[in-house]
Amino acid sequence: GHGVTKVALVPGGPHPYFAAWEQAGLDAVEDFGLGKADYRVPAEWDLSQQNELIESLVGQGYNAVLVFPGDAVGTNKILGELDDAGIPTAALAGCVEQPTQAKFCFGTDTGHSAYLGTKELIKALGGKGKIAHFTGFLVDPNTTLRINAVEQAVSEAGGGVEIIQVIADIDAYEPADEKINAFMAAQGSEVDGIVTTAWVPAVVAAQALTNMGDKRIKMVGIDHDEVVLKAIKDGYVHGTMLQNPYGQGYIGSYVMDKVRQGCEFKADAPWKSTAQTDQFIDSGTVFVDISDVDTYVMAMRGISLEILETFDSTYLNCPS
Amino acid sequence: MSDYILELNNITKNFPGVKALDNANFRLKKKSIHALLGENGAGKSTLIKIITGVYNQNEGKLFLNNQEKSFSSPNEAMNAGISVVHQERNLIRRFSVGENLMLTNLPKNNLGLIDYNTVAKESKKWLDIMELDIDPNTIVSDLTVAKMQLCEIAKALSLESKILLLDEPTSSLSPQDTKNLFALLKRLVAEQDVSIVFVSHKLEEVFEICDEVTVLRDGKNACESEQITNLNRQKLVKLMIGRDEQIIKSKKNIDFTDESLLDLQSINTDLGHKNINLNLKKGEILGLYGLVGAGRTELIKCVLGLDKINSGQILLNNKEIKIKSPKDALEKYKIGYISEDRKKEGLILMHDVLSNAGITVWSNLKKILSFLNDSIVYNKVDPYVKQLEVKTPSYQQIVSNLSGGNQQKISVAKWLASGTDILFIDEPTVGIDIKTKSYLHELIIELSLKGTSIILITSDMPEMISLADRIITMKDFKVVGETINNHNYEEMSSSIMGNIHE
Amino acid sequence: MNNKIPNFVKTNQFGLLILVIVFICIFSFSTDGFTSRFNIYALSRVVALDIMIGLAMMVVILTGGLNLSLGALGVSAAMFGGWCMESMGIPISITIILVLAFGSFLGWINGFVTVRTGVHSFIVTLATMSIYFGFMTLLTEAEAFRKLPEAFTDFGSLKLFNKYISPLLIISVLTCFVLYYIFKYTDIGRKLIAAGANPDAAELSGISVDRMFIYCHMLSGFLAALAGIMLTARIGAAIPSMAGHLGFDWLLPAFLAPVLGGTLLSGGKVTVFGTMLGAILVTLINNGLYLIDVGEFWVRFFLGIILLGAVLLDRAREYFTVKNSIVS
Amino acid sequence: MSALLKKDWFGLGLVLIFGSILISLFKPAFISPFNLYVLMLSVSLMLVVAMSQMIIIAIGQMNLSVGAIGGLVAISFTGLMEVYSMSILPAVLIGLLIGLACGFINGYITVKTGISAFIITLATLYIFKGMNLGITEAQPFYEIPEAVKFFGNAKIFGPIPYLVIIPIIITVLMWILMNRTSLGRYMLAYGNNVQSSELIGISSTKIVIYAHVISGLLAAIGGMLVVCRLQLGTPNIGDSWLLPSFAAPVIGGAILAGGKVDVIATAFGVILVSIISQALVIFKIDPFFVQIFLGFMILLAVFINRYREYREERRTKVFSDE
Ligand SMILES: Nc1ncnc2c1ncn2[C@@H]1O[C@H](COP(=O)(O)OP(=O)(O)OP(=O)(O)O)[C@@H](O)[C@H]1O
Ligand SMILES: Nc1ncnc2c1ncn2[C@@H]1O[C@H](COP(=O)(O)OP(=O)(O)OP(=O)(O)O)[C@@H](O)[C@H]1O
Ligand SMILES: [Mg+2]
Ligand SMILES: [Mg+2]
Repeated sequence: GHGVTKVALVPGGPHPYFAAWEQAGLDAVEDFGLGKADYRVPAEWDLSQQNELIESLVGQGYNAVLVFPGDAVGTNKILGELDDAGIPTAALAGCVEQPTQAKFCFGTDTGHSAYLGTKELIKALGGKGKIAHFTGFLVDPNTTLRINAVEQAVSEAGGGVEIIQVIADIDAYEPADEKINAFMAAQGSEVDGIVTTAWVPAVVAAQALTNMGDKRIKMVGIDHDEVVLKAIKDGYVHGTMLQNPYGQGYIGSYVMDKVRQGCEFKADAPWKSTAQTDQFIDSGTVFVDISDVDTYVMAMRGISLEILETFDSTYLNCPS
Repeated sequence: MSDYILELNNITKNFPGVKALDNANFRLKKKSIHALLGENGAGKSTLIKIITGVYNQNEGKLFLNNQEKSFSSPNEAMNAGISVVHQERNLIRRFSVGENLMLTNLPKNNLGLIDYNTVAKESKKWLDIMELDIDPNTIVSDLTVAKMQLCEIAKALSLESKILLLDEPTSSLSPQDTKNLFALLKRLVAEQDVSIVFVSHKLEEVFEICDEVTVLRDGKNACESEQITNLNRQKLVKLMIGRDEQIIKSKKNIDFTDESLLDLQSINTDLGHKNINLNLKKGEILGLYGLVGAGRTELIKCVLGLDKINSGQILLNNKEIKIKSPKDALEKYKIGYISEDRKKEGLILMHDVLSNAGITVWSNLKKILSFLNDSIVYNKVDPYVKQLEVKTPSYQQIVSNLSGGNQQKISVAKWLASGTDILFIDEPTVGIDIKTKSYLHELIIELSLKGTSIILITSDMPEMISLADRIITMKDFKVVGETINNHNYEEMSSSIMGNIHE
Repeated sequence: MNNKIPNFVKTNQFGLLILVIVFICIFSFSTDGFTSRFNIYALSRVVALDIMIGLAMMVVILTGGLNLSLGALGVSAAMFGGWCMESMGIPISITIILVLAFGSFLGWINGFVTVRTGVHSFIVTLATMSIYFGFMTLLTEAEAFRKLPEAFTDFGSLKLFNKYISPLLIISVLTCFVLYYIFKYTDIGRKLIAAGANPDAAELSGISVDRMFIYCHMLSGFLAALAGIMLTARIGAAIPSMAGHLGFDWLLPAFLAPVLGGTLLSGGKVTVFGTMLGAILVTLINNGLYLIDVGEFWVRFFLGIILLGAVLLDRAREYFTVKNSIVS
Repeated sequence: MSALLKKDWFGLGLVLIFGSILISLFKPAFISPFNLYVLMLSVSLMLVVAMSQMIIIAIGQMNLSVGAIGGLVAISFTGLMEVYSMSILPAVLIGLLIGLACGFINGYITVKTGISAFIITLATLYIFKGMNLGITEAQPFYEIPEAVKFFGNAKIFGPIPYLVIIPIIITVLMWILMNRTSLGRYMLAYGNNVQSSELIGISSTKIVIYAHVISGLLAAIGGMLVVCRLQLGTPNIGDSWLLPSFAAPVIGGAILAGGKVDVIATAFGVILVSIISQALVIFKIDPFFVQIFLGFMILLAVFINRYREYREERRTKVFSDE
C-alpha cells in the first residue's frame, strides 16, 4: 500500500565516479520492478546545489533518495527533513555522520580503504621506504580521515616507512598536475612510494609516472579511471583501490524499494562500524594490481551478487 | 550655389527630458572665423557634436560643400575634412603626446608596425607650429592642464582639415597662450583657406578674432551669421541672455590693519612650495593670481591636508591648527574648497542635482540616528540653486546631463549651502557664460559682505581685478608679490605682470 | 517633462519583478511540485541565504571594488560561532553578537588593507580569501561543530505562515529594509554612496572616503557573517566546507543577485530591493529548471541562457523608458 | 637605466631573479633540469590563459568565461578526435573556431547592448560550461592521438618542452599587438577612456569584438594545450583558471579599470605565481599552511610591484564608469 517506488540517485556533483549509477538504476527498475530509479546530478559540486536539487526532487514525486553526501555532517539536516516527510533515504558511496535519519550507509569506508591501500603499498615496498600521500580538499572531512588512516598504516609498519609529504587540495586537474609534477621534480629521487586517496590526484600521478617512464616509484591509486587502469597494465602503477559504484546504485535502489514496502532492518543486523557511522554496509572495496586488473569488473559483480543474495535474510524483516 | 562650406538647416536634437536644439540654423563661410555663442546649455556643444557625427540630429539637414551629408561616426566626419577640439579633454592620458597627436593615423613601417620614430618626428612638427616646447615622448598625464589643451589643438591641426571646430579652446589657457593661438588661427585662415568655428564665453576674444557670430538661446537661434562689425558687447550680451548685462556693484573697503583670520606661515610642502606666507582677513577676498601651473591649487590642497606640509604653521584666529582632511576643514574649521576640476573633483556626475548640491550639508542636517531625507536637503539647498538659476528639468536630473556651466553652478551651490567661514574658490568661472559669471561675481562679493573670507584663485585678470581686495601673485610655487587692489585695470595688471616677469 | 509613466516602472526593480512573476507563473503551470508546501519552504530558505550573500557583495561593489573573500569570511565566522557554542558553551545570543563582530572585524581587515596600501580590493580580498580560509582550516583541522544548541538548529528548520516560509527569509527581508533605510534615509548611507561614486569629489566635499570604504567592507563582513550563521542554523552544524573550497560556492550567487538587481559595478549605486529580487529570480530559475527536468547536466546551460535573456530584457526596458521620456 | 626602472617588469624581474637565487640556495633541486622543465610547463599553460584575460583587462573589461571557453574547446577538441575519429589538424581548427565564436558572442553582446562585460561573461560562463557538461555528462575523453601526447610531454632539448613553443609565439605576438599595432593601441586607448576614444573616431564595436575574439582564441589554445599536457579531455579543464588569469596581469601592473597592461610584466607575473606555488611544494609546507602562505605571497608580490605607483592606483575602480 505504498505505491510504486521512485528512487533518485543523487551524487555530490558531476563526476565520472558516479556514472555507473545511471545504468545501475535502470537495471534495478528492470530487475526489481521499481517505478523509477533515476540518476540526478547537481549542476555543481556544492552542498547547497545538492540540497536544492534534492528538495526539488521531492516536488517531482520521488519518494526515496540515495545520496552521496555533499557533506558528511551538513547533508544530515535535509535527510532528516526528507525522513520527516516520509521519504526514506540512505547514504551511498560515502557516509553521513551519526546521528542521522538516513536508514543506513552503503558504500566504501573511505578511511579503511585508504588504510588498506597504504598497507598494499607498504607491502609492495617491502616494508620500508619513503612515501608521499596525495589527497583531495582539506575541508572535506573524508580527507582528514584518509590522512589519519594513511598515518595509521604507516605507524603499524614498524618504523621502516616514513611519510615525507602530504599534498592536499588538489581535486582539480590543473593544480594537481602542477603540484604533483613539482613534487616529482623536487623529491622524485627520494620518494619510494605514492598513495593517492582521491580520484583526480590518482589520475594525474599515474599520468606523471607514465610520462616520466618511472617504474621505480610504487604507486597505489584509487578508483577506476582509465588512465589509472592503463598505467597498472603498463606497469607504472602498482595497483588501485577499487570501489563498487554499480553495485551501490543497483543494490541501493533495491533496498529502498524494500524499505518503502515496509521492511524493517533487523535489530541484530550485522552492521559494520566506521569512524562515521555504525550502520554501515560495505559495498566492497578491493585492491587490484596487474594480475587482476582485466577481470576486476567480474570481481566487483561477484561481490554485488553476493551482497544481494543474502541481503534480505541478513538485514531485513519484511511484512509477509 | 552658396559660398558656405558648411550649412545646417533646422536642426533639432532631443535628449531625455531636454530639447537641446530646436530648429537651429548654422552657416559657416569659407575662410572665416565664426563665433558660436550662447549661455551654458544653449546647445553649442551639441551642435558641434552633430557636425562631427557624435550625435545624430532628430530633424534637420547638414550640407558640406552644398552636398547633403550625415555622419554616423566621428571617423566619417574626420574623413570628410572636419577636425574638432571638443570641450572635454580627449587625450589618452597614459599615451605620449606624440602618439596622441598621431593616433587616428599612426605611421607604419614596411612591416605594418607602428614606427615610433616617425610618430615623434611628425608630431614634433605640429608642436613646433603651435610653438609648444614639449618633448613628443612626454606622457600626457605629466602635462599641465594648459599644455594638454594646446596639445589637443595641435592634434586637431595635424589632420590638416579645411574645417576646424574649436569648443572653448581657451578656457584654461593663459593670456599669452591665447594670443599665440589667435595668431596661428588667423594665419591658418589667411594662408590655408581654413574655416573655423569658435566657441567661447570670453567676448573679448570673440571681438578679437571672429568675423561672424551665431548666437543660440535655449537651442534656438537668437541670431544667425551676424557680421561682428554690426555688433557690440552690449548687443551681443542681450542676444545671449535676453536682457542687458548687469554691472557689478562696487566693493566695500577692508581695514587691512585688522588681525588676520587665516595665516599661513613659512609653509614648505612636499610638492615644492617654498616659504609661503599668506594671511586672510575677515570678510576679505584675497586673490591668488599666477599663470597656470604656479602651484596655487596645490597650495590649497596642502592646506586642506591632501598633501603633506613639511614645515610651517597654519593659524586660525591666531591659534595653530592642523587640518588633517577636507572633512576636518569643513566640520572643525568651517573651511570649504570649490575645485577647479568640476568633473573629477567637484561633482558626482552620476548622481542627481539634489545629492550633489546637498553633499556638504548632510552632516549638519542629519537628525537623530543619522536620519536624513530628500525634503530636508531640498529645503536647505533650494534657495541657493534658485539663486544661481541652475537650468535643470528637476532635482532628480543626473548632473552629467547638465551643460558644463550648469554643472559649475551646482558645484558652487553646494558650498554656498554649507555656510563656511572661509572659502577657497578655484577658477570659478571657467566655461561659465557671462550671465552666470556676473551672478557668480555678485555672489562672491555678497558672500564676503556677509562675512565669509575668500581666497580666490583665477587666471582671468579682469575677474581678479574686479573682485579681489588684495592680490597675491605666485610663480613657481613661491609668492612673488602682493598688491592692494585699487580696481584700476591698467595699473593693477601691469603691476601684477611686473611681479611675474621680474 | 513627460510624467505619464510612474517612476517605479522605469526602474530595473520593476523589470525584475515582472520577470519573477512571469517565471512563477510558468513554473506553477508547467510543473507539479513548484507550488507544493515543501518546495516553497525550501525555496524560501535558499532565497534567504542568497539575498544575504548578494547584499554582502553589493555593499563592496558600492565602493567600486569586489569582495572575493566573502565566502571564506562567512565560513570563518560561522566556524567561530560553532566554536563559541560547542566548545565554549557561550549562549546563542552572545554568540551571534560575537560572530557578527568577528565578521565585521575580518571585513575591517579587508577595508583597512585596501585603503592603506592602495592595492585594489580585488587583489586584497583574493589574498585574504586564502588567508582566512587557511587559518580556518588550520585552526579547526577541518572538523565540523555539530553539537550546537537545539534552540539554534531548530530555528533553521522552523516553519512559519502555515509552514510555507522559513524564518531565515524574514531575517533577510528585514535586513533589506534596514539597508534600504540606511542608504536612503541616513547621512551615513548617503556618504557611503557618494564616496563610492566619486571618491575624489566626495573627499573634497568633506567626506572621509577612506573611512567610508572601510565601513563598506565592515558591513560586507557583517552581512557575510550573518549569512554564515543562517547557513549554520539551516544545516544544523558549522562545517568548513559549507561554502565549498575557499568559499567559492558563494561567489556566483554573490555576483548574480546585485548584478541582476541593477547595482552598478563601477560603484556609487546600490539597489537593495533589486538585489533581493535578483536573488529571488536566480533561485526560482534554478529550482524551476530542476523541476522542469531539462536534464541536470543542462541546467547550467539554461540558467545561463535565461540570465542572458533577463539582462537583455532589462536593457530593452531601459531603452524604451528612455525613449518614452524624450520630449517631442 | 632610469628608463629601465620605469618599466613595469623591472621590479618583478628583480624579485624573480633574487627569489630564484634564494630558493635554489636552500633547495638546489629547484634548478634541476626536471624542475625547470616542470616549471616551464606550468608557466606555458598559464601564460596563454593570462594573456587571454589581459587583453580584456586592456579594454577595461573582465572576461569571467575564459575558463569555460577553454574547457568547452578542450572537450570539443578531444571529443572530435575520440568520437568522430577526426585527425588532429581539423580538430585544432574547429577548436579555434569554437573559441573564436565564443569570444565573438561575448564581444558582440557586450558592445551592442552596452551591458558590462562582467555580466555578459558571467552569463556565458554558465552557457559554455553548461554545454560542456551537457555534452560530456561529466565523463572525460581519453583517446588522445600519440602526436598530441608527444607534444605535451617531449622535450626539444635539455629541459625545454615542446609545449613552450606556442606560448612563446603568443607572447611575442601579443607584445607586438599591444605595442606596435594600431589595433592594440586603440584597445589601450579605449581602456583608458571610452568616451574620448569614441570622440577620436575609434570604433567601439571593432575594438571590443576584436579583444573578445582574441581572448576567446587564446582561451581555446589554452584549453587545447592543457589537453596535450594532461593527455585527457576532462570537463573540468578551465575550472581553476579564473583567479590566476587575473592575478598574473595584475601582479604585472595591469590596472583593472583598463588602459594599462604590460605583456612582459604579465609573463613575469605568471612565472612568479608558478614559482610561488612550486616553492610551497618544494619546501614541503604543511598542507594546512599552504593557503595562508599563498595569500600572503600574493599580497607581498603585488605590494612590492605596486609600491611605486601607490598614488595612481589608490582609488581606481575595477569597472570604469560609463
Ligand atoms: N548626453 C546628453 N544627455 C542629456 N542631455 C544632454 C546631453 N548632452 C547635452 N544635454 C543637454 O543639452 C543641452 C545643451 O547642452 P550643450 O552641452 O550643447 O550646451 P553648451 O551650449 O555647450 O553649454 P556650455 O557653454 O555650458 O558648454 C543642455 O541642457 C544639456 O543639459
Ligand atoms: N599629475 C601630475 N604629475 C606631475 N606634475 C603635476 C601633476 N599635476 C600637477 N602637476 C604639476 O603641478 C604644477 C601646478 O599645477 P596646476 O597647473 O594645477 O597649478 P595652479 O597654480 O593651480 O594653476 P591653475 O590653478 O591655474 O591651474 C604644474 O607645474 C604641474 O606640472
Ligand atoms: Mg559646451
Ligand atoms: Mg589650479
